[in-house]
Amino acid sequence: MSLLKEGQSGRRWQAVILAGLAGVALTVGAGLAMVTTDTAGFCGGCHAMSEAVLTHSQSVHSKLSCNDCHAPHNIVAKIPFKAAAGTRDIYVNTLGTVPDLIHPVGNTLEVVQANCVRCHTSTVMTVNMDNKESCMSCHRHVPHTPRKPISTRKAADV
Amino acid sequence: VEPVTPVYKTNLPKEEIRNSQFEKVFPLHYKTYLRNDESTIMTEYGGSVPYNKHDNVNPLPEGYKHAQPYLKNLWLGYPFSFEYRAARGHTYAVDDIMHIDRINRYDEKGGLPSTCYNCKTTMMPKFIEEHGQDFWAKDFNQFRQALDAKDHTIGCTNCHNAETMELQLYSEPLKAFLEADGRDWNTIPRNEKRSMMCGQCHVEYYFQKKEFGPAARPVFPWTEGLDPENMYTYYKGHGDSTIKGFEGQFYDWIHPVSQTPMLKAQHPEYEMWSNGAHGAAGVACADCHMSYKRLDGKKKISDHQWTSPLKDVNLNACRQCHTDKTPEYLRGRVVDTQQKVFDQLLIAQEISVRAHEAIRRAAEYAGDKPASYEDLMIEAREWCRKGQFFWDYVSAENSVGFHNPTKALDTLAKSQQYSQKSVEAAIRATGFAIAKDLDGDIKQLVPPILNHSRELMMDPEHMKSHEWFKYLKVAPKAPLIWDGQTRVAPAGAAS
Amino acid sequence: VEPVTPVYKTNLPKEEIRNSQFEKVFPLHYKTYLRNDESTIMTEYGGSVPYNKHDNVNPLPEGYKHAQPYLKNLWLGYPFSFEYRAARGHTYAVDDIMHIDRINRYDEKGGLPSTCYNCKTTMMPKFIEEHGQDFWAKDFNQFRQALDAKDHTIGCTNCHNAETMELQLYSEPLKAFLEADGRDWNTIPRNEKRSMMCGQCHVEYYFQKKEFGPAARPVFPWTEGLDPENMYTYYKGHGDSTIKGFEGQFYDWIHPVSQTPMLKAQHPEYEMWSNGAHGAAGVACADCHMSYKRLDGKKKISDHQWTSPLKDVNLNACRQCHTDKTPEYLRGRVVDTQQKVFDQLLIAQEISVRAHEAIRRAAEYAGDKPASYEDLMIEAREWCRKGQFFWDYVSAENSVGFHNPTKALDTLAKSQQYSQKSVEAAIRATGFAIAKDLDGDIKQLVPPILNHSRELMMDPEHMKSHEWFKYLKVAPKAPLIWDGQTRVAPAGAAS
Ligand code: HEC
Ligand code: HEC
Ligand code: HEC
Ligand code: HEC
Ligand code: HEC
Ligand code: HEC
Ligand code: HEC
Ligand code: HEC
Ligand code: HEC
Ligand code: HEC
Ligand code: HEC
Ligand code: HEC
Ligand code: HEC
Ligand code: HEC
Ligand SMILES: [Ca+2]
Ligand SMILES: [Ca+2]
Repeated sequence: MSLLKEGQSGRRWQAVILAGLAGVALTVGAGLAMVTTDTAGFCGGCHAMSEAVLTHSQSVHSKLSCNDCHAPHNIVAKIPFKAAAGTRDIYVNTLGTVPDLIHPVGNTLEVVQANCVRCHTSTVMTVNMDNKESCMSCHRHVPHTPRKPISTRKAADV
Repeated sequence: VEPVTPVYKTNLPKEEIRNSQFEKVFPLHYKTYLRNDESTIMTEYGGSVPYNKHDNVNPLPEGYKHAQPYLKNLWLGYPFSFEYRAARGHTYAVDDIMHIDRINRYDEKGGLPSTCYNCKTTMMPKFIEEHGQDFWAKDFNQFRQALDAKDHTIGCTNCHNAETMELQLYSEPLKAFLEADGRDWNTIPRNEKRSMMCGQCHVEYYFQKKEFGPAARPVFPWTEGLDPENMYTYYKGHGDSTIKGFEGQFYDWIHPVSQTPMLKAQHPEYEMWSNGAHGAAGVACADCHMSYKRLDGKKKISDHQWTSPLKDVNLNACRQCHTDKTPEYLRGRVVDTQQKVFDQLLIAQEISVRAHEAIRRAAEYAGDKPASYEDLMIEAREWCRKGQFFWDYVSAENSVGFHNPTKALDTLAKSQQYSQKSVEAAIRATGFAIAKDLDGDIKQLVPPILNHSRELMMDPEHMKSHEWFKYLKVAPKAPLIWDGQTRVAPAGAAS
Repeated sequence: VEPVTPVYKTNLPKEEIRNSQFEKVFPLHYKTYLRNDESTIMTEYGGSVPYNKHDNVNPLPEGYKHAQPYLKNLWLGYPFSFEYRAARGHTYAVDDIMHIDRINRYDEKGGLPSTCYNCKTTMMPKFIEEHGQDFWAKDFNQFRQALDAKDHTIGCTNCHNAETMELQLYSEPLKAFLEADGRDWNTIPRNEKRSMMCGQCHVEYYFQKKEFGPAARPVFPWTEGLDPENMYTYYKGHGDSTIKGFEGQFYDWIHPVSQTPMLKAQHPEYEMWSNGAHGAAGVACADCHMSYKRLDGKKKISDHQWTSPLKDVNLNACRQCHTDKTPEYLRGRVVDTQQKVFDQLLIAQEISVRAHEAIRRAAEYAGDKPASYEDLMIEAREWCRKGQFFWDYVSAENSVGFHNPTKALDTLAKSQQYSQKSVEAAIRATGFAIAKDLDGDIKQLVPPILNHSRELMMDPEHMKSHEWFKYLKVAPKAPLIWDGQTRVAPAGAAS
């Protein structure tokens, strides 16, 4: 298990160097790119993301863009984050091996969690928010409905 | 942004223990707290009507279809045989203990130690402050008028620090266990605290024997583990029994019919839950029994009505996590499990009754006995004790198995096996002479005891109404002294 | 919108049934399919080594620690007592059935109908085309050489249409059931199909009696429901028994020791799963046993190695859904459940053996008998039949309870109760005379039969090695005729 993780992050590090340029171009190119590259349309352009896009589209948050959750809101933090994450995604997808199971890695959960709180502050500020690991401990369906039968969220790739 | 945990400054004194004082500070929480007064709604197997848990004959509120008819038989000779009801809300805790027939209200002495107060009131810190560790062994009745039924019933300070509302332990036995276990309250994650608050009371306990520390102090038998097998091992020590074959073992009482040193299990919700599908996954008691509500339409607060989550037709508590499921589906899953568990419970109960009866007959058997008679009788009593404890672990637990379906069913299968072994050992002890007499429908052999109470015990006619009563002494007539917290007979009225 | 399985144009003829022909078209799928050849990896309770399921003495590959020692006793007189092994991959299905001792390889006649082929090969459509409904009752040995062990073992066309790869039923009994149930394959949701493909074979079945339709046709006993109680009710009809007390009932064989008309349960995975936590929630067999893999690092394909999901150290199959859990945690939950179930299975098994022994002794009892003797013997046999069927429902199911923990444990508790009632009725039938002899450790009373086979049955010495063998006839010596698909003795060698 841990061995495998090491292998993957090794590849990721390589990814940042190798595909760095492409990534930077894609993610910090222009203001327009900044918005485009946040959307479900952009993320979903990639095959590996199809399940996430599908389940997202079925969720209450379907009007949000992916990076409303998946990138830091603060623009100073957002740009490097997007560059690194985007670079990795692209590298793994084109040159690497897409794993059988895509798990949130690194600080993904923290980033997402911060976004939940950002939008829902008034709802949650009256209770103790460190009572669970994350919002998803209770709101397990947000937004990728992992416990739904697989046939309602996945099929083999053609 | 890190989530900010609210901290409060209540401006209440640290020692505040009156529930009413929290209303002004937390009106919304208090509103939900008062809903604990609801005591009429039932679910299929649970709910809040305090019916008699052995009465499957009368309709609500006296009895209920899913009652176990043999409770009074199985607990004969122990206060539980006088009265045992389904639990209702925390706001009734003091009121209910004041009226329960388990405590003798016909005598100056209640016959049970003040230990009982541990889980009924916010008064404990005060009691301990005043009486120290001598408190426990004092007679219950001595404190009947020391507390206010509403202001001191289970409330805010059983779980919260009055100044800051931080979660805080008050329960002496849980504090003692954690300390012995080397755990520091301040380093325990909040998620665990959300269950430990309930683990202060919704647990198996016993009254400590004086050989082991302050007499009658409540102790949780957990050092071997939380499963029934672990507790049974625990109780093999920690006692003062001198009964042959049971030396040094703990027992709650001796069953008069089978002369077996028995164990009583009480509400092991925490233990049952701990390694079930939810408990193991970190789903806390508060997640299901205090799930957030939005009373003012916006902000969440923890619901302080502790009751069955199935009372809510929408099962919102469950659907915070099981969002993809309908309420009907989830309710169906719960009730399916409960039905299986309850049916097995009824069967385990009957074999346990048969064990007592078998031992009784073997003990009274006058014919030729094998050389190993004494050993076999010890064996029969040991299996009887164990079988009944395993049954009670599930029976006394209040979720009818839902908190841990596999452990509940496994424990009941074991109970049935142990009680059956008891019957077999007793038969063996008579060289199989009593096998024939013991055969047949248990309801014919040993009818359920439907009525019994301290008052009925004073009635010689009643005491002739069941074969098993002959092992009890008729109690001397005595007037009622306590009606709840009101003294209704002058001091000295009882002989 | 739900995702849709891709459709293909394979350019293979509709009638293609050779597995090898699919390799070129679906090289990746075929690669995973060939992994079904893996047959050495074990998990705690499952895995792929085909050890003898009664042998808890020898190490792998012959036996395994978690084996049930009484299988040969419980199935005495039925082919299952000769050989029953743990299942391995689909690619071995033909090979294994050709070598199994359940089918007589010492006689021209295998002694079992060709029904067996239904779940082992892609040849069925061809067999049925050629022989129609007469096929089933033909002798198994007649077709030994009709199929290729690899090309025709369970493969693509058991589940797919050869031209389009759409999911397609081939199994006659499942088709018949769905038709009777008024369900049309084309309107069944894809998610259900992902389990029904397995429900073609991983189900309880029986050989139809000629009174009800084509003789020996495989039928799923499902019209009353899929739980053991439902099937037991079903089997009360659908038979041709003329045995007193069992008229018209179905039975698979008569146990020679207790003369009880018995039922054999076979691999009810589909039935067990159907109302468990996963089945009820719509989690399909394929979700856990065919979870998506990316062989070329890019495209997802359904893994066509059907085996234990616990062989994968990462438990990826599970973590598609249980994303928040570690593999260790999930494995722990599975094994905890399996351990409880397996322990109860062992106990249920032993009481079932005792029931046969009790009936045997009661049948041979020469002393005074009560007037109700005959009725009591029928009652004893009925409980014995029922107790063993309930045990077998869990025993024959291959997940050791994981597919449905509560149903598994509940069914085992019931099995124990029914078998115990059988023992009691038999004892009653002798006026309790045999109670004493039946008491004691079952291993002393009836030792497990560790060795038995068609060949050993021909050995008079072997047939003296266990008390229960005296109810069987020594078989006449005969040479092996079939070694798998190879004829090793000339035609007519057997008498
Ligand atoms: C409302 C917030 C939110 C939005 C919008 C959202 N996600 Fe997520 N995403 C999450 C959370 C929370 C997780 C972690 C889920 C978990 O713990 O299982 C996650 C996990 C993932 C993962 C890891 C795999 C997995 O399922 O755990 C991927 C890939 C992903 N998201 C992609 C996307 C894409 C692509 C979009 C837009 C189409 C999107 N997400 C929109 C909150 C969001
Ligand atoms: C070029 C294809 C591609 C695009 C475009 C893409 N992804 Fe991914 N993504 C991948 C692959 C491949 C992985 C698996 C990486 C791994 O686990 O090694 C992945 C993994 C992830 C993960 C899980 C790992 C983590 O960081 O926690 C998240 C979340 C995610 N993507 C979100 C997004 C979002 C949001 C977008 C749009 C901004 C996006 N992806 C765009 C291919 C892509
Ligand atoms: C950019 C803002 C934004 C972010 C980030 C966000 N939400 Fe929301 N959320 C919303 C809005 C707007 C709605 C109301 C949607 C509607 O009703 O159409 C909503 C609805 C919800 C609901 C109620 C609907 C339901 O049935 O579940 C929950 C619970 C919730 N969000 C949790 C979360 C969690 C957990 C996260 C982080 C993983 C998150 N949200 C992130 C804006 C956000
Ligand atoms: C996953 C949800 C869940 C968790 C976690 C949980 N419970 Fe329960 N509890 C239930 C359900 C469902 C019932 C059955 C209610 C019924 O039958 O009406 C129940 C019943 C009860 C009852 C009896 C209520 C009645 O109506 O008779 C008590 C007391 C109780 N639980 C206490 C606890 C305690 C203490 C804990 C933690 C140690 C706990 N529960 C954890 C869901 C839960
Ligand atoms: C370790 C905590 C604890 C102790 C000590 C304790 N109780 Fe309780 N009691 C509970 C809990 C929890 C319930 C609710 C669950 C239930 O009824 O099973 C309860 C319920 C009750 C009830 C209402 C239902 C019923 O049982 O009829 C009465 C009355 C009661 N207790 C009396 C007593 C008496 C008398 C004693 C002392 C012999 C005592 N309790 C000691 C925790 C405790
Ligand atoms: C049986 C235990 C118990 C009792 C009694 C109790 N509480 Fe709580 N209370 C809790 C738990 C558990 C939480 C959740 C704490 C967390 O998640 O950190 C909580 C949370 C709170 C909070 C924090 C905000 C929230 O809603 O989560 C407040 C305020 C509060 N309780 C007030 C009260 C008041 C006022 C009373 C008396 C009327 C009371 N409590 C009685 C167990 C209790
Ligand atoms: C101070 C001891 C104590 C604590 C702490 C405590 N309980 Fe109780 N609980 C009781 C007693 C006593 C009763 C029974 C009262 C009665 O029947 O008079 C009870 C009753 C209940 C009931 C049954 C109510 C009904 O409607 O039938 C539930 C559910 C319950 N408690 C859940 C909880 C949960 C959840 C927690 C923790 C958040 C908790 N309790 C903490 C002592 C306690
Ligand atoms: C311990 C369980 C738990 C945790 C942790 C939790 N929630 Fe909730 N949440 C709930 C429950 C229960 C409700 C439903 C309250 C109601 O509607 O009465 C809720 C409601 C909500 C809603 C409103 C849903 C609606 O119906 O409109 C939002 C938004 C929300 N939560 C966001 C969050 C965020 C963001 C976090 C993390 C900071 C979080 N929650 C953590 C249990 C939880
Ligand atoms: C805070 C989250 C949470 C809450 C609240 C919750 N559950 Fe669960 N539930 C889980 C988890 C986690 C599991 C274990 C399986 C898994 O990981 O999905 C589970 C498993 C189950 C199962 C399958 C296991 C079994 O015992 O049969 C049922 C049924 C179930 N829950 C019903 C309920 C019901 C009914 C309630 C409300 C009374 C409830 N749950 C409340 C998280 C929760
Ligand atoms: C939720 C996941 C899940 C589902 C759904 C599921 N299984 Fe399983 N299955 C398991 C696990 C886990 C085991 C135990 C494997 C072990 O002990 O190594 C198992 C064991 C088995 C075995 C025995 C494998 C062995 O190694 O001995 C068979 C055969 C099987 N399942 C078939 C099925 C069929 C057919 C279905 C649908 C009707 C099904 N399973 C549904 C998880 C699942
Ligand atoms: C309805 C489908 C079905 C029918 C009919 C069927 N089987 Fe099977 N068979 C299976 C399944 C599924 C397995 C794998 C699960 C298991 O071993 O329990 C299996 C496993 C086997 C095995 C390997 C393991 C073992 O049992 O030793 C043999 C050999 C076998 N069958 C022989 C036969 C014979 C002989 C017949 C006819 C009497 C037969 N089968 C009829 C479905 C069937
Ligand atoms: C025991 C049943 C079974 C057998 C045998 C079988 N398959 Fe499948 N196959 C399935 C199931 C179930 C699916 C998933 C279909 C879905 O999700 O809609 C599937 C899916 C497929 C797909 C669609 C893409 C995918 O990967 O999901 C292809 C192509 C395929 N199988 C090829 C084959 C080939 C080639 C063989 C023979 C080597 C074969 N199958 C044998 C059950 C089977
Ligand atoms: C055509 C009949 C048939 C179908 C359809 C079928 N099986 Fe099987 N299965 C068998 C037989 C027969 C065996 C045993 C083969 C042997 O041991 O020789 C078996 C063995 C297995 C095993 C044990 C493998 C091991 O490694 O121990 C698993 C797991 C399994 N099947 C799962 C499935 C699943 C999941 C499906 C549906 C996707 C399925 N099967 C469809 C007949 C079938
Ligand atoms: C397609 C989704 C899915 C897959 C794959 C899956 N599960 Fe589950 N699991 C569920 C659902 C749904 C429940 C029911 C509770 C709930 O709703 O969370 C559940 C419940 C459970 C439970 C609690 C109930 C019980 O029986 O104890 C365990 C443990 C569990 N799963 C383990 C596993 C394991 C191990 C695997 C893999 C072999 C697995 N699951 C695969 C969705 C899945
Ligand atoms: Ca106790
Ligand atoms: Ca059968």
